[in-house]
Amino acid sequence: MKRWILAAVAVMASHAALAESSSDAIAQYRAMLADGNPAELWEAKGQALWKEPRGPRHASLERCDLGQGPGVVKGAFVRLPRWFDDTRRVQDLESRLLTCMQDLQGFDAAAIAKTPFGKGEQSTIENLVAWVASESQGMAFDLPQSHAAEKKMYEVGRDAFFFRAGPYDFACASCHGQEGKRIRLQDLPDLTTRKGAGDAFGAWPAYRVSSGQLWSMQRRLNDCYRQQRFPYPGYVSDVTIALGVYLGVNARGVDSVAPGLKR
Amino acid sequence: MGDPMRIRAKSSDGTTDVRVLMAHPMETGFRKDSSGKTIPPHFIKDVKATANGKTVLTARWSQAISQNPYLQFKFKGAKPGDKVSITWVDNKGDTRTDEAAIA
Amino acid sequence: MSRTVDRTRTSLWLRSVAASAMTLAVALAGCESTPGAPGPGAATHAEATKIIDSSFSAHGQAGLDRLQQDALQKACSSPTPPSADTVKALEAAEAAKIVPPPDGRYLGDWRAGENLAQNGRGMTWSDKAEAPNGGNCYNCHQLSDKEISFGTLGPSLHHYGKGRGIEDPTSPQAMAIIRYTWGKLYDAKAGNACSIMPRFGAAHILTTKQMQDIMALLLDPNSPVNQ
Amino acid sequence: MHMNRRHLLRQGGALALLVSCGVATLDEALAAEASGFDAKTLDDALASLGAKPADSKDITLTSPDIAENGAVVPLTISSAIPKTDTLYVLVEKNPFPLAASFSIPDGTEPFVAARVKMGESTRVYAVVKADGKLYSTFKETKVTLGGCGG
Repeated sequence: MKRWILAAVAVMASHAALAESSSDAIAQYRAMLADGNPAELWEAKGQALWKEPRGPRHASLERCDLGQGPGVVKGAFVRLPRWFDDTRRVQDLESRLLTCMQDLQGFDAAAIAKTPFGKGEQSTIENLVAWVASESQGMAFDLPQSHAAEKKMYEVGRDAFFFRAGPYDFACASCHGQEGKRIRLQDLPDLTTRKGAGDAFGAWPAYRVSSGQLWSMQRRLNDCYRQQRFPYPGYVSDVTIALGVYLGVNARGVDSVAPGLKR
Repeated sequence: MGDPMRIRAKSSDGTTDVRVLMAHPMETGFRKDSSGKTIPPHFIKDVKATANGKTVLTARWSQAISQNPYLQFKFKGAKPGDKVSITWVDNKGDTRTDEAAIA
Repeated sequence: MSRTVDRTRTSLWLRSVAASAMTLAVALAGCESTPGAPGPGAATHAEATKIIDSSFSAHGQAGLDRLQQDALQKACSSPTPPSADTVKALEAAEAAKIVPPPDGRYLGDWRAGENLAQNGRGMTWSDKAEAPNGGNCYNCHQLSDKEISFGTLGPSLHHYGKGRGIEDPTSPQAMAIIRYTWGKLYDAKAGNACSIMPRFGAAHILTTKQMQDIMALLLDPNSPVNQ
Repeated sequence: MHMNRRHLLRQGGALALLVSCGVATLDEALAAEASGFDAKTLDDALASLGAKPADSKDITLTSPDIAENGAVVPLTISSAIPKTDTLYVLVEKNPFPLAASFSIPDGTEPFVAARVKMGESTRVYAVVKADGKLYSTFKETKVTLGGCGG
């Protein structure tokens, strides 16, 4: 009996060692990629697109208010999603960019929201989010929670985070509610903690080496729901914004590294 | 034509460290699209770097270089303010040249 | 944040509990008296449900019906586990769903099982509805030690059969482990109500044959899991 | 005529010999070097470079032990061999093993960092040409299946 237990402990220890060495190797791999994140290519385009007169009104986005006043980009990313008086909504970065593209440039926001990721004006948004995020790199997340609607969205986001449904019974929390776990070799941040939420929320938008694409936070959440076997979350729908508030508020005080580099 | 490259060139102790990101699909020709049709190869074949009119690196690539290629190299003989120029040519004959001042 | 929260939430749950789960509903009502952990307010919870319902659309094989929670999903949608009584009732209801293989064969082909274990596809809106689903096993478990890319959400299953002393999985002595394993695969919630493991049989994710193949992967002495 | 000869050279693979015998000019040899990119096996690709490279400890090849994704595998190559003028990267199990060549003029360090694709776990070879001779080293990288696989 005792020998059996010892053997079992030995087996468990070797599993742990293997898991650790694989994780170390992945960390080494990521470190080798850390310099020269192709997201920079999106940032450069985003910066140019911000200033370029575009759309039916042939206007730039330079008067766009991302929450810090018209045209202020620095620091905007780490304070979103937040409440906006003009739209009377809590909006995340992408939702707010849509508002600006509609109000300033004359684009049809609903049509852009329906456009598949990576196509048409959606690719414009990918460039813009890369640039806007890069302008807050190294700044700590500091989402406002003073407006009642912001508080409510946090609660809704938490509810959505734990909401289990679908044929696999998955919630966000199924994979992101414990510390130190992995899917395959990918570490799963515990999004209920400050560090975990910071690591995750603070790394998107990110360049994905597997697809060679830049994924926005909306696209990240969309693919989470796909893998949760849920139906399709609408682009900038309230559930995605509520989750953004939940993650962003949980990540308070953590420095943003976005745009990140992901598998 | 393609999108602009990102070139960072930094000089220290007489050596210039150059890091380049190029926007290119680097399509292998082995992949299929969603309708099952093979996507034709489309990749950068030749890269040339010059500084002060002198070639400092040439490269020949296959489709095995990753999408949105990254390249780093180091050379001597340039000083801050000098320009580094990078040109790529792909298998379809498209080309792009960008330059950056050495920091 | 108050204790009345849970009562309201429970009544919300009850409203949509299917008739077939009436016995469960009675058991769930029991948790009205158990103190709830701090959670979103009742108004927020109703709001959240409304927001979730209005945020999604049907896409591919993923219809809106997937947002309709069953009693178990509802009870397990909170950072705090349901009460012991609720857990017991839920587990009993799930245990009743477990169906042994109709042909009496528990073990199939471990090679097919390994392929299933590696396959993470199935039932997303981008998967073809008629395509067979994968087992998703390596996403969460170590199985063969030859595969270094394995998840850790579930326990390691390396040496699953060997470690349980299974030398001949067809022997009568092996039957208890075999049935237990089949049950775990068929409906993991029967033994752990809020387990994060999908109900592969009860939710019709895998076919009987696919489950037999995964059983062989776990229990066949020749399977890479037991090397 | 010219085309045919070039074609012949491609088929031949023994460029160094042809050049040294004066049958081919260096220019032609360099043009035909492109054929190395068409080689389908490591041996053919190495042969196209001219000769079998000698193992060398003076080449440093870094690559990750495990790549989270085969689409992007970061590599650095540097050579301490005097008169290094070309660096080659070969990925053994790729459909076309020769991935890149870098010509290093005087004044440029025999060093490059780049990123390559790997279809599966494989050895990567770094080959260095110095003073007309070839040297090589290799490293194994495991390519894993990442994510949920869906």
